Amino acid sequence: MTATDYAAACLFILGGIFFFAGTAGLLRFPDVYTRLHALTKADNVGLGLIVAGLVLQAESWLVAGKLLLIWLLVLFAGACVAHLVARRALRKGIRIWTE
Amino acid sequence: MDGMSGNAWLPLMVVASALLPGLIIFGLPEEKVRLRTVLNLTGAFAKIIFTGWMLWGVYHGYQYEIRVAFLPGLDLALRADSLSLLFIALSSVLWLLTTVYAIGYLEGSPHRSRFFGFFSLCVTSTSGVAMSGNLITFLVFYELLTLVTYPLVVHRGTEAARRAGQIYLTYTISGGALLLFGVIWLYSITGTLEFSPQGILYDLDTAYYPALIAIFALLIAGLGVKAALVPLHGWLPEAMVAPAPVSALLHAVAVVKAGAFGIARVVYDIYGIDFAAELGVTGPLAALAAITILYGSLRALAQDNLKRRLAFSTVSQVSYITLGVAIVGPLATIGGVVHLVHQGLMKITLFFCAGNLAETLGIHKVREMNGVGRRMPWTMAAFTLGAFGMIGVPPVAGFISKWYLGLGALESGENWVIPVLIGSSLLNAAYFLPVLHRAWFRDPPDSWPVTRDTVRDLGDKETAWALLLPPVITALLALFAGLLASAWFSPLEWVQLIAQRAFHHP
Amino acid sequence: MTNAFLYAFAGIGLFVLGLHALVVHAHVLRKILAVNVMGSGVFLVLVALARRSGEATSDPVPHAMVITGIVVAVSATALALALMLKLAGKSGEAVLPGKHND
Amino acid sequence: MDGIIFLQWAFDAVLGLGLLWLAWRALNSSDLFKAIVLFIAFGLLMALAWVRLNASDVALAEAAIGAGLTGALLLAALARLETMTDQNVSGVSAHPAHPPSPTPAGSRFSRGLLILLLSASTAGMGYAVWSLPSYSTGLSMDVAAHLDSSGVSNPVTAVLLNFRSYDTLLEMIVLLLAVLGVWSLDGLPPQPEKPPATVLETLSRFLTPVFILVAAYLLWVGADAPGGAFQAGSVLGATGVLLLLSGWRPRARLMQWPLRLALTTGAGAFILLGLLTLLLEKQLLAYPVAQAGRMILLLESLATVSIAATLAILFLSVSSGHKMKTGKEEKE
Amino acid sequence: MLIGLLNIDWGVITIMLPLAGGIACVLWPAMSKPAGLISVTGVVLAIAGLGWRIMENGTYRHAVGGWGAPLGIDLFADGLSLVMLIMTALVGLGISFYAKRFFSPCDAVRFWPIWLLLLAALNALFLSADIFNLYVALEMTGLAAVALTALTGRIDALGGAMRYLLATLLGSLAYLLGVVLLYHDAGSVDIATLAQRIEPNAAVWTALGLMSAGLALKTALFPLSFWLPPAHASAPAPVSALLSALVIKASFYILLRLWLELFGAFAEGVSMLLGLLGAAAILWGSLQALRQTRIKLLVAYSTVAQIGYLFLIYPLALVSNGMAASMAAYLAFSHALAKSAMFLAAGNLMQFGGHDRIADLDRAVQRLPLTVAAFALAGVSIMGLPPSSGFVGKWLLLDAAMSQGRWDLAVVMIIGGLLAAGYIFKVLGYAFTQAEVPHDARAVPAEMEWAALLLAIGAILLGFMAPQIFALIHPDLAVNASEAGTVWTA
Repeated sequence: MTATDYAAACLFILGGIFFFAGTAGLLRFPDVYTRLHALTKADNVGLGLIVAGLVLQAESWLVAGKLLLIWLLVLFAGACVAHLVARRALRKGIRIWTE
Repeated sequence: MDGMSGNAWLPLMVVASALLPGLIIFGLPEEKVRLRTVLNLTGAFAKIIFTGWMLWGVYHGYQYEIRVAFLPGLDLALRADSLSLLFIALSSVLWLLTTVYAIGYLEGSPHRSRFFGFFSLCVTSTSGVAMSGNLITFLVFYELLTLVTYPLVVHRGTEAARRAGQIYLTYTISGGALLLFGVIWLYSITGTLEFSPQGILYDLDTAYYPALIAIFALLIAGLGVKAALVPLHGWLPEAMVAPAPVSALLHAVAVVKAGAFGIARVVYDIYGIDFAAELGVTGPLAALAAITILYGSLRALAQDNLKRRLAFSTVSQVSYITLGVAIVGPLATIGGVVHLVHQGLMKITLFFCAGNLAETLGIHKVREMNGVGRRMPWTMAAFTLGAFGMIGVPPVAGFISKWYLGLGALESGENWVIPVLIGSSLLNAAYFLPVLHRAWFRDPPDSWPVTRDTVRDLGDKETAWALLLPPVITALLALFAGLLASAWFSPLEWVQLIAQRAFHHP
Repeated sequence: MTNAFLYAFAGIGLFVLGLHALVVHAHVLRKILAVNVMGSGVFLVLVALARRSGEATSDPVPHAMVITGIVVAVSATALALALMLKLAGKSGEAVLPGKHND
Repeated sequence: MDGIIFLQWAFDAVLGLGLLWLAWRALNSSDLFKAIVLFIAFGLLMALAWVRLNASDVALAEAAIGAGLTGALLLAALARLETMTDQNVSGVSAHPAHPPSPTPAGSRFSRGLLILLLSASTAGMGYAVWSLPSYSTGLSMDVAAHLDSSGVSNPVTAVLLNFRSYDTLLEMIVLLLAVLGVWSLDGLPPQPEKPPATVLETLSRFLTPVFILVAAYLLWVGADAPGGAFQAGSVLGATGVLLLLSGWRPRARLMQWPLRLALTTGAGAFILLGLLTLLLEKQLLAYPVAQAGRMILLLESLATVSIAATLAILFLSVSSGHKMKTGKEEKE
Repeated sequence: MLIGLLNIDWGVITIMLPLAGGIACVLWPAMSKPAGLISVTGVVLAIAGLGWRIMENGTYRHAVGGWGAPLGIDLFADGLSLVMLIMTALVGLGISFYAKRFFSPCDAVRFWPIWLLLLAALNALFLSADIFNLYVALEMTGLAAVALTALTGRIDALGGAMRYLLATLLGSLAYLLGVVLLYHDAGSVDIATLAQRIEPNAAVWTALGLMSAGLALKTALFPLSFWLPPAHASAPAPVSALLSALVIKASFYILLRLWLELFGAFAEGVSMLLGLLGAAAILWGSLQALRQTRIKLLVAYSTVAQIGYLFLIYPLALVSNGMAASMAAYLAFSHALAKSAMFLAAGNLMQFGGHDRIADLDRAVQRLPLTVAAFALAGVSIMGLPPSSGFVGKWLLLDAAMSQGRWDLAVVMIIGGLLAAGYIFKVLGYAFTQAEVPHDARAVPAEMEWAALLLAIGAILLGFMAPQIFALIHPDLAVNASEAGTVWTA
C-alpha cells in the first residue's frame, strides 16, 4: 500500500462522509428546497473528493482528464436540475418552509 | 369378369356432365334464359347417353373405374357396377324431366341461375353417391349432397324457409356426423373401406363383433336420416316448403334414395348380406323399416296439406327398399332394389301433379281439390296412375315390387312381413282414394283459389306444356315398368342381374 | 463464485414480481412498468448464469442478447405508451376496456 | 483476503435485495409519478448490477436506454395522461392497487391463488437455476477462437455486429416498426407547447456538442472496449430528447424525407451490405475478413444515426403527438 | 442457367425482399401500394424457388455470416417450414390484393410498410433454426401485428390492441426465460445442437413449461385466449385475416418445432395436458361462437376453436405415428386459407351493409353472391365437411385418435364439427333470408370479393392435394399404395 493509495483512501473516506451528510440532509430537511440545497452541495463536493482520489490512482493523464470531465458534467447538470426542480416546485405552489 | 379394359373416363364424364353446366350456370346473368335452358338440357341428355353407354358396357362385363389419391391409404374411387348404374339411370332420366318441369315452373321467378346451379350440383353429388367405389367416396358425396340441397330448401328466402332449412340441417348434419364416426371407427378396425361383392368383414375374428354391431347402428343412423327412417324422418315434411321441382326430384328421388342406396351398399358391399345376417343386425333393421312403413302411412292419413301427405307417403315408401334389403334372400333384394326405381317414378309423378295444382289453381289443401279432375284431366290422370301404383294396384310398377317383397319374405321365412305389406297397402288406399274420389266425383267450386295469371293466356289449356308433359311421361313410365316388367330393358330385369351378381358371386 | 446465483435469484424474483403486478393492476401504465421489470429480470438471469462458473473472461453472447433485448423492450414500451395515450384520449381513462381479466 | 470476499458478498446481497425492494415499491406504489421515479432508480441500480457482473457494455446500454430513455418516455406519457384525463391520476384517488373487478371476496381468493401459483413457480425456477450444471462453457470459447477474424477486438461488438449480425438486423427492424406503429397511432391530440426555461436552454446548448463528442467516442471505442452502436445511438438520442425538452423543434422541411432517411439508414445499410456479401461471399452478411473492421464501423455509424433518430422521434411522438405529414390529408 | 437459378439462396431472398420493400415504403410513402404488391408477388416467386430447391436437394441450410451453427445463426427449411412459408405467401398474396382496394389512401400509407415488415418477420421466423433469433422474430411479429390491429383508431380496436400487446409481450418474456434456461443448460441456442445436448433435467423441464406456456399464450390456447376475440374482431378486415390465419400460426409453429426436435421424446404428460386444453378450446370456442350476434366476433371465436384442433396433434400424433409434422402443417394451411377467406368475406359484408350484425344480413346472397359463396366454402372447410381440406385434416386427426383408442378426443372433434355447422349455417341462413328492415347497400369492389372467393376455393382444392403435401414433408414415407398423383386405372 503505497503513499498515494493511503492518500486516495483518505480522500474516498472524506468523500463518503460528504455523501453521508448529503443523504442525512435529504432525509432530515423539512421541505423540497432545503433538500435540494443539501443534495447539490454535499454530493458534489463528495464526488469531487472521490474523483480526486481516483485521479491519484489513474494510470494515465487521459483517464484523469476523463474523470475530471465527469465531475464537471455532474456539477453543471446538478446545478441546472436543482434550479428546474425548484422552479417547478414554486409553480406547483409548494410553500417555502418558514419556522 | 374383368373383360377387356373399358375406358376410365366414362364415370368421370357422367359426373362432369352435371357438374360443368352447373358451374357455368352459376356465372350466367339472370336474363340469359335460353342459354341456361340449352345448357341444362344438353347436360341432361349427355348424362343419359353416357349412362346408356355404361349400361350396355356393364351388361357385357366391362369394368369402369377411376381412382384419385385422396388420403394416405385411401383413394377417391368412382366405379360403375350394376347397382350404381340402376340409380344413375333413374336419376339421369328424372333429372331431364325435372329440368323441363322446373323451367316451366319457375317461369319469371327470380334467382333462377342460382337455382339451376345448385340443382345441377345436387345431381352431380347424387351420381357421385351412386358411383362411389368405397365408403370414403360415398361419405364425401353424401355430405356434399347435404350442402348443395340446403340452398334449394331455403331458395324462397322467407323466414319459414330459413327455419325449415335449420331443421333440415340439424337432422342431416348430425346424421353425417354419426356416419363419419361409424366410418372412421370401421376404418380403424378394417384398414380398408372398399366396396367388395361379399363385404370386407367376414374374415374378422369374433372379438370385433360387438364393435361391428355398434358401427352398423351408427352407419344406419347416419344413412337413416336421409332414408327417413322413423325417428330421423322429421326433416322431410318440413322441407316441403321448398319449390315443387325441389321437392319432386330431391325429396322424392335424389336425397331420400341416396340414404336407401347407402343402406343397400353398407349391407351388401361392406358387411355382406350373409355376415350381416350372421351378426343378427338384419332383423332389427327389417323391424325398423316395417315400423316406418306403417308410421309413415298413418301420419299421411292425417295430413290435409297435399305435399305433406305425399311427404309422409315417401317416408313409408322408401322403407320398402330398406325392408327388401334387410330381408335376407334374392327375391326380397329384387323387390327392395327395384322399388328404388318404381317408387322414384311414381312419387315424382305425384309431386309433379301436386306442383301443377299449386302452380295453376293455387290448390295446396286436399279439401280444395273438389272436381279438379274436370279442370285438369291429364294431370289428375297421371296422379291417379301414380296413386294406384303406390297402393299396389297390379298394372302399375308398385305392385311388382310389393309382389317380390312378399315372395322374398315367404322365401326366407319372414312371414310377419306379409301383414305389414297388406296393412300398408290398405293405409295407402286409405289416404289416396279419398283424394281421387274428391278430384273426380265432386263438382268443382265456383272459383279456384288463384288462377295462374300467366302472361300467355292459358285459355282452355290445362297448364303450360312444360308442367304437363313430365308428369304424364313419368306416369306412363311407371305403367310400362309394371306392364313390361319382364322385357329385357325393364328395371326388373336389371335388378335381377344385380341380385344374381350380389348373391352368386364366384 | 456463487454470488452469480444471487443475481440469478434476484432476476427470477423480478420476473415473478413483474408478473404479479401485470396481472393484479388495472392501470395500463403500471402494466407497462411491470413488463419492463419482468424484462430486466429475465436479462439479469441470463447474464448472471453466464458468470456462475467464475472464469475470468465472461461469455459475450448473453451480453449481446441482453443489449438486443433492451432495445426491443424500449421499442415495445414506446409503442405501448403511444397506444395507452391514444386509448386514454378516446376513452378518457387508461384502463383496458371491457371486463378486466388477465 | 476473505474479508474482501465477504465484502463482495455483502455488497451483492444488498444490491440484489435493493433491486427486489425497489421493484416491489415501484410496482405497488400508490402514486404513478412515484412509481416512475422509483422505476428510474431501479434502472440505475440495474446498471450497477451489470457492472458487478462485469457486463460493462450492458451497463452502458441499461443506463442510457433502460433507465434514461425509458424513464423519459414514461414521464412524458404520464404528463400527457394527466392533461388528457384531467382527473388527478397521481392524487389521492388512485388507491394502492386496483383490486380486480370480481367482488372483493373473490378478489382476495383469486389474489391468494395467484400468489400461491407465483411462489410455486418461483420455487420451481429457483430450483431449476440452482440445479444447472455448475460448469458450462457457453459460447465464450467459440467467440474467443474466432475473435481475431471478426474485425473487432471487443467480443460483445463482435457477437452483435458479426457473429449474430442477423439478430441485430431484425432488431433494427423492430425499432423501425416501433416508429411506424407510433406514427400509425399519430392521431394523439397535440400537447400545448410549454414556454422553454432559459436555464434548460443554456444547459442543452452547452451539452449538445459534448454529447455528440461522447457519442462519437463511444462509437469509435466500441471496436475494442465497451461501447458501440447502441450505446452511442442512445446517447445521441438522449441529446435529441434534451433538445426537444428545451423546446427546440426541427424545421418542418427536415421532418419530411430526411427524417425518413435517417430512420431507415441503419436497417437499409444492413440489407444492402447483406445482399452485397451474399453476391460476393455466397453467405448473407459474411464480411470478408480483411474489410470486416471497416464494414462493421460503417454499419455501426449508420446504425447509431438510425437509433438516435428513432429514439428521439419516439419521445417526440409520445410527448407531444407530432403529426407525420404524408402529403395526404389526415383522416380523423 | 437452370442450375444457376436452382442454387440461388431463395431462403434469404424471401426474408430480404419484404424487408427492402418495407423500407422502400417508408422512404417513398406515395409508392407504398405498388411497392407492397411487387414485394408480395416477389415473395411468392422466391418461395416457389425455395420449394423447388428443397424438392431437388433436400433440406435447405444457410449459415448467416458464414460462421456455422453454434456461434452464428443458421437459416433452415425442411418440409414443415416450407409448407408454412407457402401458406404465408399464398394467404399474404390474397390479403394484399384485398387490401389494395380496402384501405383509404392515408390508411394505406400506414398499412403497407408494417404489413411488409410483418411478412418478413413471418418468413424469418419460419426459416430460423436459432431459438433466440426466434425470440426476436416473435417480437417483431407481435409489434407489427399490434400496430396493424390499432390501425382504425376506434376504442374497441385500441383496447383489443393493448390487451394483445401485453399478452404477446408476456408470452415472449416467458419464452425468453425458457431460452435462457436452455442456453445455460446446453451451452448453445441452435436447435440442432440443443437436440443433441439436452437431457430431461429440472432446467429443461422448467424451460419446457415456460416456453409452452408463453407460446400457448401467443397462440391463444383456450384458457389463455381472452385476448384474441376483441383484437381479431375489432381490427380492419385484412388485418384480422392476417392475425387469425398467419400470426397465431407463427407461435404454434415454434412450439411444434421445439416439441419435434427437443421435447417430444420425454414430455408425455405435458402433451396430454395440451391435448385436453385443445379439446376444451374446441368446445368453449364453438359454444361462444354460437352465442355471438356479430360476424367478426363469431369468426374470431371460431379461431379459438380451430386452434384447439391444432393442439390435438400433441397427444395424438406427436408421440405415436410420427406424422405430426405433416398433419400440423396441413391443418394449419387449411385453417389459414379458410379463416382468411371468412374474415375477408366478413369485411365485404361490413363494407356492404355498414354493419356486421348477423340478423340483418338481408338477402346478402343475391346482392353479394361471391362473398357469401366465399363465406360458405370457407365455412365448409371450417366445419370439416367433405370435399374440403378441413375434412381431410379432421379425418387424419380422427384416424389417429381411433387408432390409439382416444375416444374422448374423437367425440370432442365430432361435436366440434357439429357446433361449427351450427354457427356457420346460422350466418348462411340469414344471408339467404330477407331481413325485416331493408338496408341501403354500398358497392363492394370486385377485387375484394374475388380475393375472398379465391382463398376459399383454395381451402377446398387443398382437400385434393393432401398426398402431395405429405410427400413434401415426409419424402421417405410412401404416402399410399399408388404414387402421389391421380391414378387412372382402366
